Amino acid sequence: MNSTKTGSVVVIGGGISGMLSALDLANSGFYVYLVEKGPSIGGVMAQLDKTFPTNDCAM
Amino acid sequence: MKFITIDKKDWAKGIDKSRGTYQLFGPVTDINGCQIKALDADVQPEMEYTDSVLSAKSVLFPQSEKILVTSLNEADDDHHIMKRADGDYTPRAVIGIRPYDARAIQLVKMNFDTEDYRDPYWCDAYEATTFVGLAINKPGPLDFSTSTGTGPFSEDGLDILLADMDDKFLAKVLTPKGEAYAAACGFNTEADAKESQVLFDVMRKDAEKTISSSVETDKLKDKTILDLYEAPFWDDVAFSCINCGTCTYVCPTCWCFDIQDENKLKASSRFRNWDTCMSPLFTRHATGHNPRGEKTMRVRQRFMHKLKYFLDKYDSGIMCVGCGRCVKSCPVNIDIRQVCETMNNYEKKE
Amino acid sequence: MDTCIQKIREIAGDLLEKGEVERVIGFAEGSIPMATSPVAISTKEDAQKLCFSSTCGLNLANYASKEKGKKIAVVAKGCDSRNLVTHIVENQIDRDNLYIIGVPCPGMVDKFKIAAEMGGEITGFEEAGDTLIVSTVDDKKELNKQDYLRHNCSLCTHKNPVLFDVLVGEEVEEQQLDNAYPDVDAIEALTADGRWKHFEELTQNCIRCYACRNACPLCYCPTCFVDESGPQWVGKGQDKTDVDTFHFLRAFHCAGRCTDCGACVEACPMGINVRDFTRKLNKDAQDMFGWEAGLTIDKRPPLDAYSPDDPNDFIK
Amino acid sequence: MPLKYVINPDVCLKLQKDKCGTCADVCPANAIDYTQTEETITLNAGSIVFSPGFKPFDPSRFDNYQYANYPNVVTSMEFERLLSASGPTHGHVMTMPKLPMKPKKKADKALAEKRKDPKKIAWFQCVGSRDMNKCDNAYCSSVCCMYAVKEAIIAKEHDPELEPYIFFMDMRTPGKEFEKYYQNAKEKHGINFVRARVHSVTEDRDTHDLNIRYADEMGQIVDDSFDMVVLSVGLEIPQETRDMAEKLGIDITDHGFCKTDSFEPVTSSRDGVYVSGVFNNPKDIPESVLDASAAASAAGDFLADVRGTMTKAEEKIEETNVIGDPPKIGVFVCDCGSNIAGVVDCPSLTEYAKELPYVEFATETLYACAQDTQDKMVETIKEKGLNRIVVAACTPKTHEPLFQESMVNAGLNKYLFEMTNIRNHNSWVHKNNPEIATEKAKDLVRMAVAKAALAQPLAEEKINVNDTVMVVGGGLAGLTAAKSLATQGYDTHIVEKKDVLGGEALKLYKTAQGEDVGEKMAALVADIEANEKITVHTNTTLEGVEGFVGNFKSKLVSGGNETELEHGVAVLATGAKCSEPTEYCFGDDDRIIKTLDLDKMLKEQDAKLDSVKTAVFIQCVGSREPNRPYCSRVCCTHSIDNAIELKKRNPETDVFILYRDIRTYGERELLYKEARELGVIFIRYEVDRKPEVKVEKDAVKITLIDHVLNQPVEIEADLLTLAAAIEPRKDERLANFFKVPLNDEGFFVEKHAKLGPAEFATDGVFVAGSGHYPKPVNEAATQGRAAASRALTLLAKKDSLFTSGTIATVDQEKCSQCGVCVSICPYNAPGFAADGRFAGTAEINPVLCKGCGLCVASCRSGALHLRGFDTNQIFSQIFALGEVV
Repeated sequence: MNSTKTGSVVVIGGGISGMLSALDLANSGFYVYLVEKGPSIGGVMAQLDKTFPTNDCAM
Repeated sequence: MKFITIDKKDWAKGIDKSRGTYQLFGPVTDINGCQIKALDADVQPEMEYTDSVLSAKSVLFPQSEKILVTSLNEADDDHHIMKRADGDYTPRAVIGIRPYDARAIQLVKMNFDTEDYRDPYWCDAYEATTFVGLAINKPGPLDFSTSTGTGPFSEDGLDILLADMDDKFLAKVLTPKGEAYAAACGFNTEADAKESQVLFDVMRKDAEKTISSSVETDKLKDKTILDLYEAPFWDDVAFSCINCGTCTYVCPTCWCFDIQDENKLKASSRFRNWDTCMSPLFTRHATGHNPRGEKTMRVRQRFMHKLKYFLDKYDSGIMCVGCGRCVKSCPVNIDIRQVCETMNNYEKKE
Repeated sequence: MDTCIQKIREIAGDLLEKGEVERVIGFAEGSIPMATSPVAISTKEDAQKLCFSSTCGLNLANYASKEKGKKIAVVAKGCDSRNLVTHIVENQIDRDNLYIIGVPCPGMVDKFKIAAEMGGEITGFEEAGDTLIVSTVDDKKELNKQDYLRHNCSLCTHKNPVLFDVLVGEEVEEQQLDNAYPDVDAIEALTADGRWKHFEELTQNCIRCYACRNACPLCYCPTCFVDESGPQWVGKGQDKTDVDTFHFLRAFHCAGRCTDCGACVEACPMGINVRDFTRKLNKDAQDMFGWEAGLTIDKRPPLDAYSPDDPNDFIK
Repeated sequence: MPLKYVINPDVCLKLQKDKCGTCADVCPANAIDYTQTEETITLNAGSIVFSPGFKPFDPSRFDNYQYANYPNVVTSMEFERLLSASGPTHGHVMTMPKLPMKPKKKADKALAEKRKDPKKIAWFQCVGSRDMNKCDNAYCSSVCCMYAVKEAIIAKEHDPELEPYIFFMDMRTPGKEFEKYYQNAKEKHGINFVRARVHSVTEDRDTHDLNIRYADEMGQIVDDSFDMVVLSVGLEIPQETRDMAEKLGIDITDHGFCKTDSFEPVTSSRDGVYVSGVFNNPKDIPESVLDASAAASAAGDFLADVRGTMTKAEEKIEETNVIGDPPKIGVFVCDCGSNIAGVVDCPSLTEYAKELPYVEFATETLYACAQDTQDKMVETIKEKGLNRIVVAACTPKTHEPLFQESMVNAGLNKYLFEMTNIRNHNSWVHKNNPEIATEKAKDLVRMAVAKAALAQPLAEEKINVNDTVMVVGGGLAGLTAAKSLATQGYDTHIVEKKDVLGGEALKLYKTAQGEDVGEKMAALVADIEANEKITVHTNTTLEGVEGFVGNFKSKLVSGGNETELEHGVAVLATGAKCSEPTEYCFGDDDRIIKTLDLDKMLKEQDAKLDSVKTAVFIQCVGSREPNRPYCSRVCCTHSIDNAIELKKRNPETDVFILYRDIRTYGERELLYKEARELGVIFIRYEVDRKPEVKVEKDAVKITLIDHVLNQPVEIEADLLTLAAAIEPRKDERLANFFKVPLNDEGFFVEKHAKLGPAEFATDGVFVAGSGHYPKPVNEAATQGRAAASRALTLLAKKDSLFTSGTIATVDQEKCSQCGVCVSICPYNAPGFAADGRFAGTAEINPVLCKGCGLCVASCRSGALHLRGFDTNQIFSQIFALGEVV
């Protein structure tokens, strides 16, 4: 392996997009650091009641 | 032994009178035809019936009988200890039982009341029961009881035999039990014994004459069990059979049962239920193996038991009283008379 | 009817002689009046035993599917053919191994009804067209067959076989009904208590001989749920709940599959009209899915498949 | 989202003034640690995915809506919390929601007494979006129309008497299934939609009811009164994100959104930095999810040669054989903080559990899911030799895998675990009746113990995965997916029925950002053809598919030659096509054309364009109609783009766009603005008053009613472009090959509308491009990458891909061969055994079985069983429940 790159990724933001990006990366062979400014991950989606158009619960 | 005349006008009153000391069973008609049932206090036995769909065997051997009980509540001292279920063995009388059904009970008794083993449930019920038979003046076309060692006026197994004389019943009181029952009814108009016996004989002959159906059983005794067992005709006999249990359930001499435990909350009961050799479950082992796995084997078993094994074991004739119920009820018309004939006439080809 | 019987015998004899089938399943005369018995014929000579009449009330599909792997011919009236269709759909019979001798059905007679009318054991029974000549030991009556048809036959709209290789006799005219389920309507109109009472009385004399199940071509499971012991789904005694559970569950297992052939009622020794259960479900299959069982080998019954537009009004 | 409390150091008395400290005193778990301080950590990483999200727009600065002063003016985010069962009012919508539930101040108490259930609520759209007057947000926030409709519907479901009004400019519902949702809101739910921008809100001082004033479509001033006003606030990129972007050195737009290329839509201007979510333009959840996966794929491409260098293999723990051992059950009762223990008497429940049959050990835990409890659980299992575990806590849906992991760590088969939900099913719903809740908890635990006692270890079979990928469709989405998969080392086959790669994109002129589609596509195709990991099958059709995840066999037919392709996964990127209009005299005259025809003319610099004096565009041709109830999503932007093009070619050209709602979501709104500034005239028409087109010799005459003047307007055009609907290919055969569903219109139905937008419910099959729903270039490319990323996670984990243990099995002795299971299974799992003693009976393919139990329920013969939910287990639970009845 003569690459100078590092096999890890920093994901900034623990909202739905950041979380899923982190999961995909981790599941495809990269070490992931998920960085979130707030005290918990989840972002805005976790605060929603239902989601359109299926009215599924956002939690 | 004595004869009593019962005016039909007094009949119902007498029957009602006996209810004080006897629990009554008898023929009643409901939406599905005539049944022998426990009679409610306001129900009279129907004394003008041709035949009941099922036999009278259930008076002593109910289709489902609770035999043992136990508590599953561990707070009870005797939990998990089986005890005999309470049964009502106060005197009972079955009114209007047909003579062939009474004879059948005598055959069944050979199974439930033996030297080695006495079935307490059946025997206690038997002891408690008075059998008040009703002779058959006009036997039906399927009645072949005369060729099976009984007949329309057979007294075997009865305590009283009633003959319907239009406006009255002539009762032949055969046993002390019968006498007690007649007394309980207040039937006490004694008839001349000799005259009455003559009347009975005439009526019996008239009735027997109308019986056109019969089976030949004379050669069965001499057959070798294995020859019959291996006979080739069983496949044909069994083809149409759908293996329902109808023949065995309507049969007055079929006595097989199955034991089942049923738990309801903290109470457990052990029941015995009618079983049938027609069902594949009848002989299925816990391992899954079934020695009578094929339909043909089961059909053969039924006829071999009735017509050969029983005959050989008890020496009391075949295990069939000729009531004709199975012939009538079989959905596919497997006729015991024909099977009996086939067996009787079968000669093993060398 | 006689020419029809003649043809059945000829065709059956022919098939056996040419070796096209191993066995022909049909009806033979019974040993008592109004009784017939399913038989399997394997020689041309024995084909003379075959008969057909208004007392061939059982369903021969029941026998056909038990001859797995053999080439067989079956005498089939409308109902039998519909159950053969069901058996083909449900992999019980291989169509290639089956030769169907179709018989346009004249309608089967109700033995219980005739016996009740005659008031005694039947000693003689003959058919002359639509007239039934019935005798007992001391009576003889001529009855109009149409008045003594079995209930399912009186409401039948598929007298002609729906699937056959040869048809014996001319097709008969199918009746058009305004309402195929007047009996179900009447029960549905009862109050809940009334319906319960109706079913309680209906099964009160059931002896659990399972003749209804065993006569039914739909009941081919190797082990029926009532016979299972691990788990034991249903108690085996005469407890009313257990008796009714048997009838209800059996009916549900037939939902969307029952052709109302009447074999169950025909077989019941107690004369219980077990069709009361199945017909309600037949009506529902008709109302909800526009489905009548056994008419096509190209489609499975509605409850065997899931479709997004299945009616689901019951989900609130 | 761990349900953990943290200390806000800005207000903590202990940290600020070293007073109080109460929380440390009362915490039974000793979890309070005041010494923890901020620390700086340096991370070395090969790539960055930047997904900072957005801030809801703060409407305080709008004096006309008085959000800051009126208690009954709330933001949509606040209203969302009001609707939520886990919100401050437990889902009870009430006025003055910003007051504390139990006010302490006198003034607040007085206000609280005036609280009521609102009967009339108004939503104001575009608050902080499409607005250059009161704020500088010219873009459309993309999500507000739909969330407002949703909030109105849900609020109305809470209270059927509610009258919801939505005040809007254009109703923007261009997403999948959105238009139907909007129509249902109007027709079925009785939501009132008013096309107006509300001028101002005033308050009744006494009741705090709100009066609003607006001009209706006819220009009449209307006054109306509401109990509550919800401001549908837009999405905004906060300053701190812009600062961070600057630190990262990535280019952003004027509004703070990341600048990306339409063909590499998650790639920032800096190498190795990828972006996703709202920062990459306003978008809703599924698009954020697609971005997430796309960014993972892009980062993966970037780091392809160091993949797997930093990850560690999991340690395998030997599994204890428990078969034949009597059950020794451990019960863990979870307090869930006070969530359960606040209602249920957990100590007595624990004592009760100890007395149950086979229970060897029972304990109460504050949080069963906490890491220390998990460690304790592993220790206890080993120490006490437990072989079955019951956890009485919350829902297995979220927590079962966690506990099962601990089982595995303790050397137990994970199916020897049973969970019972004494929170959602009990303490939450019976919170007012603690005694009954405690009794019910005992019932639930007893039932779980009864079931656990019969639990058996279940085997998971390893699934072999073929490394090859098949991409069906050689359009933009398919090519993008293929390129990523090949870059990360997987052999990829592209199956294209036409003779060239590129698909419908080849017909486009420019993207909304002005990129030349032809050039970009040519470059992409060249890349693909040069990639040795990619095999292209043009002129090839797919004629059959067998197999299942990891093991597909597809029959490819090209020019009569049949080949078989074995592959592990498949990406369906079959695209969509432009429909043929059936109205507006299309086909009668060559001056009436479709959008793609105009693209062709622009592309070829057709001289005819020079003579165009008046150009008209008609929108929604065949879209949002009864037979095509969906919005085609791309046409508004596309027509506006082309209109601008025409205007730029010749500013003298009169250009009209006849529309129903302009749906330029996100920063596409800027194009709309530009078009207006360039003098493109927009005239709105109602669907029941469509423009009429007549072909005359010297012009195409278009008549319609102007919505402002309410007068007929006549336009004589020499070019009429119809924005024809985009139509799915409705390929039922293909759908059937892979057992994937199509919706009513014929678009593929994804696994989950929100969280699974690039994959199917069928394992190993992925979706990208317009076959899923019409989408512009950047979104097709995003979904292509997302599908690749989802496929990659499957391929990368191939050594740890197992079937579930919870699958159906057949008791072949009992099978009647009727085939109901085969017919009814949505996943094709049951089939007939081909040979052996039980030939002809049903058998289950464990790989395909999802363990749903449908076959088990439908089997009349009782031959089917669901492992882990077997009949004896279910019965044991019922009997355990019956013990107390």
